[in-house]
Amino acid sequence: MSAGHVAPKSLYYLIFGALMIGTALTVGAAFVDMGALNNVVMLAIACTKALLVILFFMHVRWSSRLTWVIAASGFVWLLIMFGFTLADYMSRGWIQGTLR
Amino acid sequence: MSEGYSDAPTVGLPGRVSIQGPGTPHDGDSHAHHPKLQHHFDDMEQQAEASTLGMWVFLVTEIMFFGGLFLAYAVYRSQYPTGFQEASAHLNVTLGAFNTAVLIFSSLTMAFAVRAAQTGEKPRSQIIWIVLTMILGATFLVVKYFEYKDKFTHHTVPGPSFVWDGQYPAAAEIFYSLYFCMTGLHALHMIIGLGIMTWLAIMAKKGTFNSTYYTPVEVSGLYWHFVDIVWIFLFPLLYLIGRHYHAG
Amino acid sequence: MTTLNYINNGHGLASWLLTKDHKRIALLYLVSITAFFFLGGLFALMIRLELLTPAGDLMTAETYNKMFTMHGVVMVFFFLIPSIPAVLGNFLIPIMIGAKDLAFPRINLLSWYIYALGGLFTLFSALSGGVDTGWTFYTPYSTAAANSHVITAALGVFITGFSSILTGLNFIVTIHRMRAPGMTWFRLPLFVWSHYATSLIMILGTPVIAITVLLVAAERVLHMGIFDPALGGDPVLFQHMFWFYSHPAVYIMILPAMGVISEIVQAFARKNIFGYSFVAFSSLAIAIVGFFVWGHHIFVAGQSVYAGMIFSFLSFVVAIPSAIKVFNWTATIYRGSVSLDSPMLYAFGFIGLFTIGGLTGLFLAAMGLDIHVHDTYFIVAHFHYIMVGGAIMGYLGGMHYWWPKISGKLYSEGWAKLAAGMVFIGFNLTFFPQFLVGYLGMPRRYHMYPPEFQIFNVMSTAGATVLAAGYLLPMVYFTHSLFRGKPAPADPWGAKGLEWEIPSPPPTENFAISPIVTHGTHQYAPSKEVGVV
Amino acid sequence: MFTNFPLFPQQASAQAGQVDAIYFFMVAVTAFFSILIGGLVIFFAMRYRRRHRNEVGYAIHGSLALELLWTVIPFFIVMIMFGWGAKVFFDIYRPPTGAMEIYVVGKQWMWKVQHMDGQREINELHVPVGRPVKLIMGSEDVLHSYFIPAFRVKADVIPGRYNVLWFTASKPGVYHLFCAEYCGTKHSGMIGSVVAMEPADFQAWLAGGRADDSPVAAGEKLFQDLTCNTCHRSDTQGRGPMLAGVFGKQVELQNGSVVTADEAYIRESIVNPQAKIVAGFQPLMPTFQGLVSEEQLLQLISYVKSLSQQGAAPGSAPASPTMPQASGRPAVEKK
Repeated sequence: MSAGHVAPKSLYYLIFGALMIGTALTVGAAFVDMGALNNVVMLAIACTKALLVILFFMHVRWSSRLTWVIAASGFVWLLIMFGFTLADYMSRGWIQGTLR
Repeated sequence: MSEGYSDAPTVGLPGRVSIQGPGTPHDGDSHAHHPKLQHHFDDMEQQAEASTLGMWVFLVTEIMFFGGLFLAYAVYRSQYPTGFQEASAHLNVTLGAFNTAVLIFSSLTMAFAVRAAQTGEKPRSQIIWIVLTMILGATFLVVKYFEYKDKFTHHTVPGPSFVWDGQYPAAAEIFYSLYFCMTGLHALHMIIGLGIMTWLAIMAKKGTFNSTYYTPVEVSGLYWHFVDIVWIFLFPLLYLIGRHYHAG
Repeated sequence: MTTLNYINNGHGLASWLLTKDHKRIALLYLVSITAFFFLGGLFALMIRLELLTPAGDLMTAETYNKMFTMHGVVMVFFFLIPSIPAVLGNFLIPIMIGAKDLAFPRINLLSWYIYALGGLFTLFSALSGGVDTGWTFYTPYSTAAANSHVITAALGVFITGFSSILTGLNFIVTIHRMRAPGMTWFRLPLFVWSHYATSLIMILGTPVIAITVLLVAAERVLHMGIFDPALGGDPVLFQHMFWFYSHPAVYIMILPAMGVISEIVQAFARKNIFGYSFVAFSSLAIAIVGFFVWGHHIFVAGQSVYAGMIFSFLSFVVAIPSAIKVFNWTATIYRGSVSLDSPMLYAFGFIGLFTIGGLTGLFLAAMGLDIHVHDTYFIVAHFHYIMVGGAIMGYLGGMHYWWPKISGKLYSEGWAKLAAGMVFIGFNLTFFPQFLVGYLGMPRRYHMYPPEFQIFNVMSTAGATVLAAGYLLPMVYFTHSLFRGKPAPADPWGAKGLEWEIPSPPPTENFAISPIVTHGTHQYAPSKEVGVV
Repeated sequence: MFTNFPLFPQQASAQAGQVDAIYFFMVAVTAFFSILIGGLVIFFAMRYRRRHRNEVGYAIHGSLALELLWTVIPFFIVMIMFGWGAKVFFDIYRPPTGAMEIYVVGKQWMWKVQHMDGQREINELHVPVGRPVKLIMGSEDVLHSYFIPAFRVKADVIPGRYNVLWFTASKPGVYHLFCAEYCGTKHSGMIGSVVAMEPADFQAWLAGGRADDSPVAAGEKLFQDLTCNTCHRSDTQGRGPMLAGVFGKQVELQNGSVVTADEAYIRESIVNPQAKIVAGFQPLMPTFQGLVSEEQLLQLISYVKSLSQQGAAPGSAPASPTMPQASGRPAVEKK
């Protein structure tokens, strides 16, 4: 059978380093008051880190298109659930007098 | 009575032919099977692809499983922004960051464990990586245990005995409810992961894995990395939102 | 004398309880869901008897509430959701795609055990006093007020959810990876397409209900504040999370039935489906868009008006692929060679009842009208038209169609036609009056009701009696056929598809030789293209 | 017993006709398509019945034109339903200004009603015909739902927040009131009646019977008893914000955002005072959650509201004994 893609060890060390730097950055950023930007920065770093893990540690970078689609579908569905539910919470009270 | 499809072409799908021809039923396949090939698969590649695909589909369900908790978190955080910041400020960010590093390190060792099996390294080196991952996982859980213990002594465990002397007791209780649910489920996944890796280590010791058969290591690795990813989100969302929060 | 097949290949209880054969596991499911079906039916019968008179005179309000809760929990989670996928899907999908088994036979067996464990929890909850929250487990009643056995029931639902997840996972991997050479996606039987769509919902939706009931249990046992307003929580969030799964769950019930109907209509009209790709893709469209419509359950529950509008719009959109299917089935019968055997009667019943059920669903998607009919018997009637008139008709139709394949025996066609007629008439008599009484304003889950609603309830109860008899009949003649039935040939209906080319009952390995597929299923006439695909 | 066999509920509100119109439209669509499909299936089945054992159907693979036809036509039909349904929904849920307000509290298993001038009812609701009535509803315990079939209105009653329901009764009579959201053992006993009366009869009903303090008066008394007035003073020197004239206005908060001081905001400020601190004030106020019942909360709210309607300061005379916003406004006013 095909042995799958074997990534060089150096690449793994590189990703590991990037993840550690990301962790340090996110901790550092949390202590700086940037208002609403704090959340954006925090989530951006977390998403980048997750993406690195998925692409390299989990080998999606070298996987079939089906794996890409399935891995993405989980997050897309998560966004759908978030989007529609928060659409309700965010638009509450838009009509005066209805209390909802 | 029970005609095989090959001799019943009028009943069969039009134009369907069996190129393997009679005399090659599956069980009596002449060329040698890999010992790990299960009977219902055609070859090792199909078997390996099915397993990794299965694990990916499973991870999608895991995303949605944790997703429900993240949704609750998002809703309540948007409703009680300051309360959540106040509650979060009571978590120990040093321990959280330490655990994040530990888990990322364990992902690295797991990746090397997969690589060792993939490249057919000696069982000994496979076991070293697996055991190293287990040690790191256990370290994470031990730290988590001390964090939980601290919550119990300070009565910040939600429930009747919850005590909060800050300004937002209701929001803090919801925050800690979510904290315990999220980290608790995450820890449960870690414990399951440790169980899987114990099994992997035993298998590796028997010399099961080599470059033709390493699927169990690979799919366990996927699982372990997923647990790492969950923590990558949990850490900032739980520990870091209150760092620039000033009471009052 | 008899050839070796999956039934006589191994004897004794252990050979069944430890089997990894998808066909035997299907039979394990068949036995257990049938038990749950009649248990749920028993609860329904008690409900109908109580509602015969306006006063609550047969049982106490508490008992009645437990009856409809257990009816809902058992029927939804332990019968409807596993019914077609776990029995017919399990049995047929590997055969239809030309595989020897599902991709993960051990996980398949595991999911039956998980289902059984969840069932035991629920049975325990029923026997130890019952649960009275309604199958929806709405908070804060379920977490703070109810003093019945919520935890065991919720755990039962939680556990059985994983059975559903594993089944869906198994199907998806199997359909992707185990297809025989030449079995391309557009040669797949529509039954397989609809199960693929169903499996998508199972894996994407079920985890959310699992975490939701887990949170309910945590709130109830540990008094963690998540949904209870007294603890700062929001009960509407529970409803969002609950319906995120439970609305698509309706499609878990109906999509496989649609797949069954597609097969039956083709087989008994001896004609390939009209607009294959439209029928196939409408399954996917239903599965995907079906995830965006859950908010129509909470139009009056305090959801924002604008979110309601989005959900209302998408709910109307999801009606379109269902309509496409109905039109295509109808067009398939055109210029067919129609034989009214019992499976076809069930299929006709399905088309009629599903049409009414689907169209009355539009009433509920129209926000202004939903205000009035929400939580009344109109809803009860609508979803029974879908779940009983749709899903169970499909299930029974499928059972009749594939019973010769599954059991290797022929049942009595005359009795089967009688049963199909009884089910159709009994069903309409039971549930049509509920549309009327619902629009008059009778709320659901009412133990007592104003006397002017009685006549409708009397009709319902009368119909339910006929319906119950109609459901018992197949039990009798199916069982009878096992012992006295004539042996079934490989293809008793003259239908086309891989499952009809192997002996009845199939051998353990399904195919003695791996099939090579060159055409889609149900190609009866020599291809003379009329129109385009 | 079976003498009356109604198929449609009576129409007793201004909205009922709107809802019924869309209902009849959809019934017509349903009947048309059910008969079309059923008829075609039966016709095809008879016309093309199998005549000999080996007969097969004619190979037809499909028709793009037909597929488009039966995709597009249903789509336009359902879009009509969507637009119409949404419009009716907005009409039914957006209360007109100047509607007569009544407070409703649901609890297991009864409906408690407070009229603005002090009349209280349990499981009954008396309303005048021809005048918009707005119910402000809260729950003591679990979810309930206030449902008046003859008026075609329904809204869930949710613990922890308020929901609004409004209608204009159009025909005098006694109508069913149901709890439509399952709420426990005696859910089916949580019923009552809505009595719609001619305005004159309604005035007579209000005058008769024993009226308690109006919610405003009761709220004012509570305001004193709970010593709210020590911080929320009538001048700007109090530790808490001055409440006169606040209701219905935009309030700037400490974190810079702005909220409208409606019922929901005032309720939250009482039970969860720290949630939204008014700019310029300290978060000193203790929570009153558990100390005041839902009914008392509504009384406090109506008192705070009265401070805005009359521009009065605490300590001034309570609201007038009869309907506070009585103005004989025509029933049709909307938007």
